[in-house]
Amino acid sequence: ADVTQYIPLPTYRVGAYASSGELWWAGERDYFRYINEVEGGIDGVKLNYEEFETEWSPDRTVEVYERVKAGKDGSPIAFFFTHGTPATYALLEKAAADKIPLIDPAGGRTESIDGRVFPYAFPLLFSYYSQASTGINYIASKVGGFEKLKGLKIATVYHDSAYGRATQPAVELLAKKYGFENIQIPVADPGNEQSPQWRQIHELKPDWVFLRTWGVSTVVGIKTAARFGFPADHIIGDVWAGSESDVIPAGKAAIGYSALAPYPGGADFEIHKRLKKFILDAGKSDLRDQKYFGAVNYNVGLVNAALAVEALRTGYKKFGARPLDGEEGRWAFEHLTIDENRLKEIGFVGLLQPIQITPLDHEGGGAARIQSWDGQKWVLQTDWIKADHEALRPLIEQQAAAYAKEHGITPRTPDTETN
Amino acid sequence: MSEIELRLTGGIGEGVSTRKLTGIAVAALVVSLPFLATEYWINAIIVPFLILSLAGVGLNLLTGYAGQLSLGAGAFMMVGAYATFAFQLRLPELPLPFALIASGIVAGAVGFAFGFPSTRIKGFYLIVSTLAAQFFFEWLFLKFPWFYNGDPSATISLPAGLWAFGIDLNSPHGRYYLTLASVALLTWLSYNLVRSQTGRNWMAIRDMDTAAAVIGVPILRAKLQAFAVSSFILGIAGALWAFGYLGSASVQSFGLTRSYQILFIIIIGGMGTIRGAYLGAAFVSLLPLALDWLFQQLLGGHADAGLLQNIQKVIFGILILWFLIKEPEGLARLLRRQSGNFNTRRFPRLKIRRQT
Amino acid sequence: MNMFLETLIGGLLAGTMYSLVAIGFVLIYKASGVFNYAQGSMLLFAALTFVSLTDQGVPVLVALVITIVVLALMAVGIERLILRPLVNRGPMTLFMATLGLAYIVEGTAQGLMGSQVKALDLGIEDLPIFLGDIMISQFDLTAAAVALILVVALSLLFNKTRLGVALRGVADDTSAALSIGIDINRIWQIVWTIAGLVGLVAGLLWGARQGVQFSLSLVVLKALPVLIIGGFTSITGAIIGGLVVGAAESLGETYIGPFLGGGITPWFAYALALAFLFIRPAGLFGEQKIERV
Amino acid sequence: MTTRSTSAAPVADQGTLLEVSNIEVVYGGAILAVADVSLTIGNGEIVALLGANGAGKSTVLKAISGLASADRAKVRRGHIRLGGEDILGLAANKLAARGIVHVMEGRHVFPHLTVKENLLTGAFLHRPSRKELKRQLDDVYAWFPRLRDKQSTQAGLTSGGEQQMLAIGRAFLTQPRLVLLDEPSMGLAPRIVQEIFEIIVRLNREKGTAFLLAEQNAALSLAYARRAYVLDTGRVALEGPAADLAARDDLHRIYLGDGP
Amino acid sequence: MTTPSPPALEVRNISLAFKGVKAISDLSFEVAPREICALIGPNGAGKSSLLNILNGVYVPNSGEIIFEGEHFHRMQPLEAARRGIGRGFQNNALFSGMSVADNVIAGLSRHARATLLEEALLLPRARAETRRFRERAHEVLGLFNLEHHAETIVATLPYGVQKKVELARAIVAAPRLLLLDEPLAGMNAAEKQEIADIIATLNRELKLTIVLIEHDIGIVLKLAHHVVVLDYGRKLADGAPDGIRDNPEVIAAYLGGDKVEIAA
Ligand SMILES: Nc1ncnc2c1ncn2[C@@H]1O[C@H](COP(=O)(O)OP(=O)(O)OP(=O)(O)O)[C@@H](O)[C@H]1O
Ligand SMILES: Nc1ncnc2c1ncn2[C@@H]1O[C@H](COP(=O)(O)OP(=O)(O)OP(=O)(O)O)[C@@H](O)[C@H]1O
Ligand SMILES: [Mg+2]
Ligand SMILES: [Mg+2]
Repeated sequence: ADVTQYIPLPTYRVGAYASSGELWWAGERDYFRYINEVEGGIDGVKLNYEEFETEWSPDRTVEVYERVKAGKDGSPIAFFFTHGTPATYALLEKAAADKIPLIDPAGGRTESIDGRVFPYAFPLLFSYYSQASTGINYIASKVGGFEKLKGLKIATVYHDSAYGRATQPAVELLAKKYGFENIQIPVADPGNEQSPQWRQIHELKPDWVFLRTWGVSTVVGIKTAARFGFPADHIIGDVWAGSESDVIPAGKAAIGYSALAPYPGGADFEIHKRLKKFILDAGKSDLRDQKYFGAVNYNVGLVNAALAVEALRTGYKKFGARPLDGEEGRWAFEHLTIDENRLKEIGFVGLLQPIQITPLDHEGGGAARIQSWDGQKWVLQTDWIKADHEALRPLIEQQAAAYAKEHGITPRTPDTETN
Repeated sequence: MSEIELRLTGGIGEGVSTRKLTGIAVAALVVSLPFLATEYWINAIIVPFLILSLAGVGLNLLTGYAGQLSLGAGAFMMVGAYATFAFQLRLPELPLPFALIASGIVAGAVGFAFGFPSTRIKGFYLIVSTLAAQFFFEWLFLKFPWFYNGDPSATISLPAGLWAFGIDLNSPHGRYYLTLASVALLTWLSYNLVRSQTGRNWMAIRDMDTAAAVIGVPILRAKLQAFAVSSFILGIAGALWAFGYLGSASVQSFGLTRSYQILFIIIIGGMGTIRGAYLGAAFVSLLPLALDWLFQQLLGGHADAGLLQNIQKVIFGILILWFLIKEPEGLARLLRRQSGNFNTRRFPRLKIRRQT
Repeated sequence: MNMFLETLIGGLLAGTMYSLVAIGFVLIYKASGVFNYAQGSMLLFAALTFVSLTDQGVPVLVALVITIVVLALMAVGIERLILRPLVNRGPMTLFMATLGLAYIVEGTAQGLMGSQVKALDLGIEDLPIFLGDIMISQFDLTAAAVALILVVALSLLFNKTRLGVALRGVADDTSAALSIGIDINRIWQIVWTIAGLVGLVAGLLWGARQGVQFSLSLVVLKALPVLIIGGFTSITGAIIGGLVVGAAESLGETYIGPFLGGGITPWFAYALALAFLFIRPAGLFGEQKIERV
Repeated sequence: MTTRSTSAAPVADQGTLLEVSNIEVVYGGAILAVADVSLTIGNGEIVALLGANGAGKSTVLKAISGLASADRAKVRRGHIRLGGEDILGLAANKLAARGIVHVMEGRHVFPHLTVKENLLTGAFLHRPSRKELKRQLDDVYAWFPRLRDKQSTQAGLTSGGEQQMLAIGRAFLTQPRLVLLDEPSMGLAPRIVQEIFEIIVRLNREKGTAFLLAEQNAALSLAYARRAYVLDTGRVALEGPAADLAARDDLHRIYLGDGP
Repeated sequence: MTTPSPPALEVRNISLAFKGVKAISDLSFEVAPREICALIGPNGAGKSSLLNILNGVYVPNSGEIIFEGEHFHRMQPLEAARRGIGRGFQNNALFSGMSVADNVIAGLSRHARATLLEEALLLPRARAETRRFRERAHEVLGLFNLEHHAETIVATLPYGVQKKVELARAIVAAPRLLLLDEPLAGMNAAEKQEIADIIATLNRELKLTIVLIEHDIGIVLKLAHHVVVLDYGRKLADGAPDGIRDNPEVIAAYLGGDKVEIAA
């Protein structure tokens, strides 16, 4: 039989978040299938992925974690995708004790970027602080430089939840640094009626709005903005407010709306050509409706899958082509590097930013492109815009240190660790 | 004059000794369980099952016994969890068991307060009070950083983990015994209560409150007691759910779906029975797993996963309906019937005879 | 002052959107005494059916007819498979049954029609119109008009027709209704069909606002305080409750919210409902529970 | 004890209206309430059903009217025929349309409807014209003037006796062929009880309506009925002409515990 | 059995209206200690309403109640129970989901002293109380020959038995005034006699004052010491049983003119 690496996937194909989940796991599975069937696995190791429905409930993700953490069919698990910030939080300590890395790209716990305190947590790719910072950087570029930020009013309309508030410390810091006025306006879940919020916007007249909602609250937000005459092209949506399902239902109101895109939309990237040929046209895709091929959420799945595959590849180089366990998985992720060359090889140029993860930096990227909606599709506006890591790093370290103190953790000193 | 004679058919009181034996066997099994079950079973199934059962017992006191419909079970669990967090964080000297009790008391006080409207509002209208609690606490514990100690994700987890009197309870076994002890103790207390005068007062109010008032049942006090005791238990269940099972929690762990789940447990298990809470909890914790397993076995990974999930959901719905239709008084009653001794037989009935 | 008026009017109009959802709920409660948790799922199902059809290129009218037929079939199914076997059971059991029903409807809807968000354009231009300085949403205005029409029509049905009297009787005592020849099965089928249609109307209006997708089923949470304030049994109550909740939410979020950190809408409506109930324990227009000894 | 049996001699035409043969009724799949009951009711006949508390009278009536299923009871054995046609398993409302109406024990008025609306629900069955409807209502008000006074009160708030009158009036409005009356005299003032029995006799004479009366008050119902059945713990223990049964004092002693 | 001592209960100028419709108008009468007072009258005369006023379920629009020398403008249900006013209901108002014994013990609520904590922890006082209550309940059930039904859920009992349970519940707490609303309805003659005997015994042995409503005039006249006749909320007659049957007004309003004997 094949040598296999077991990859459990907590998913949410039903329930309130199904519309993103369905595409997301189609992308992820299509890529894994591509690796298995076209590339013959990773160095010959096949991926054995299995889904577990959680409806995005952290409790059920915990349950799945318990179920799979010992591995399956002789393969341990090298990492655990939580696919949800609350789930990451719920598992943080368990996973550290079990020595299983938690992978939560473009989410997770921001200060776990500091791998000295959080060896087993990876808020890969694009942490919440980077999201805030990239948004501000983009606004700066639009207004003609950072100096021009001074005196601007930037309002954040956010989903009133931990997710929605996760950027607040970063925005506050940047507001101080650049001198813009920081307005925060909460929208209570589910956010299907936002007149009071946008009437407030109407009164306060901010120059830009950073939209950090999710699900219906994005659609309703964009529509209500239009109703109150706030221009869509001065709204910047966050990662999770930037998929097709966020704008299509908003109709015309969404034209000109832009969003941060660590996972750009579109089916013209190299990898899509390969998938089209080997998976879609071969009738093996997990997509029910091919019109969603290249949708933002589908691409989320592709990118996340690619990150996992590249990390495993890194690990196999060091430990040999055999299933990795959690500790080896951590090593693999902590030494994951995907440079331009590698991007070209795997067909992800433009879709995935160059990544370099180290024990000190579990994020590894921290950039996004900006895409805007033209009424039919997302159009990419920029190349990768990087977050202001120098500004953010002290805040992150400070919070990580506080966590370490509270939990009695002595931070590792990875420099002296033998690899 | 006339003499009334009773004729009883069908045995009552048979099998007492077998019941005792079964009891002992079950107790032995429960205590030694950690050494029989895998870690996965303990962590992911048994511990949450026990906690859900406890929550079911708590809600059953209020809804099943006292007849006050509540959709706020999640809220009271939430209060318990956040209170435990606050005690452990700010009063680290207070040992965990006492912190749990204190949190239960806090939750009980909150339940007491939100129970006040029940003195005027009845039936389905009463859900407004418990729903208000539900949404209010979701908002409160998210809004004010004090409650989650300023953690950026607004989640809570015990700073020092689970320790009681110097014993480390963080291992699966530790958590199992902590949960088991709390659940068993509180179940015992509840059992005593429902068989006491207070329990009778609750049931009287449930069955007919005007009549209850007239025969001297202190309605106001009994209702508020029901709210307080129920919330006390729910509060402890919430704390266990957060720290004994999940490890960390946020308001989402105690959202409206949790409230529905607990209500569902007592209805499917049997309103107004302590046993029912356990059966209902077993049903809701095991059924999704069973369906999951079944589908994996039947179809491997070959069918459209999204479709399968939806089918599962439909099946779950159908099973709920099937149970409700089949046995209105819940699993507790169904099982009793299956276990014989309850088949077609005449109820004790009267026959009147006249002496000559 | 303008800000205040605008907030108030905006709130009132938004409130009628809640009423739309509440009306379907009242219908069912009034005729079968069932606290129908599945109203939200039915709303989703109705809207999703319609939108999926139009997405396939089915002409709007045909799609509408098909949707109505589907809803009627669903009502018959619900009556046969759920209400009939559960006749004379307690309100709690029925409530739970609707929870099961919600699972079935949601699973079916999404299983058949997918969970992707579908856009719905009703052709109602949503640009604000101005009344002096006060901005009013055209969309909400339309919704309010629709709600008003529904309320009038259904109130007439309940209070002026034989069917209406029979319906109310059925909710009071099913055995008695049966004993004097009221065909409760047919009545339930009719009522659930009407409730489905009301759900369709609400689903379309809400769907146009936020896209047709799962979270459409969550709008019931908005309808609950409306029902509680208006009373479970009153159609008129549903609309007035909606106005009260809409206005209060809007004013509350604008004028009280900032002192509490904002985002208070989810519980504010419930707190308000609680206050109302203290004054009138069966809602503003609801029937008092009758208990004689 | 004086009884009057003169008025209780309505001429029944030949032919059987209802035939119940060997039914067994079980509640909730577990409680056997009626073990073996057979009885017949002729066209236009008044039949009394007697028996001690818990003998199964109400259950038999529910089995006939189809309302048993609403109480989670099931007829497990036997047949019930109306005019020769098997009606077992037919829904209660269908049976009402065929002329069987059941006045249940415990009144069962619609509490939230007004007294008048309650009566209307009964009258709707045959879709009468507006004028006809008014005439029928007036009939009922003539029988029970108390109800006219209470027309617009919610039925749930009226007194016990008023509710009983209402339930009976509502049932009569369905223009039944066979009325199943469960303890009609319960809670009524003696004068009203008399009146109700007078009405029964009148309807029986004028319209040929048949009645099955389940009554605790044996003397009373035997006085008005033509034939009677006595139930004991779910079985028919005795049957015969009412007058004969009334004359037998062992009947009272053994099954009803009536005073001599 | 009229005694010179002050009345146990006095109803003075009581009026009650629902939404302007008079149910009771300016009603006054007295009940002597230890007597059985029967309230009779046509349906809707206001009999049940009067009992409801006496134990606080309804609030009269005017008038007062004097119970054992104390004046009340309105009663509270709990207060009435505390003062020893027991009650049986017209439509059975039993706690249908509870066993017979539990129903009866619930009637002892106002004598319960153990606290919640004592009950939960099964402390001695709670245990003793439970035992005492149970004994007391069985004693009373014995009186009605109901011991064997003690553990049956009342909802499954025939109507007649339920009536007895209700009576047992009403007297378990040893009330001083017992209000009974049609305790004999729905029973056959033998059972009626049996209950009537029990009521008479209670009255005699326990020196209970009883106000009862009953339509079976035969029994009423045998049982009661004093009869009050109501019609349309007004007092039609008030006096010893002997005069009542022949009172033309009572015959016209209530008994009916026909010579037919209803009761056995
Ligand atoms: N809903 C029910 N559920 C369970 N058992 C029932 C139910 N209704 C009646 N029974 C049982 O069925 C038997 C027959 O009852 P039924 O009511 O038919 O007697 P009945 O002759 O009408 O008595 P009564 O004179 O008291 O009205 C009784 O033993 C009773 O306990
Ligand atoms: N809560 C109430 N609301 C409105 N009307 C009421 C209420 N209670 C009683 N009534 C009315 O008051 C009158 C007296 O009712 P009550 O129940 O006291 O009569 P009763 O003498 O007990 O009659 P019965 O012998 O039929 O039981 C009735 O006409 C009834 O409709
Ligand atoms: Mg009966
Ligand atoms: Mg009365």
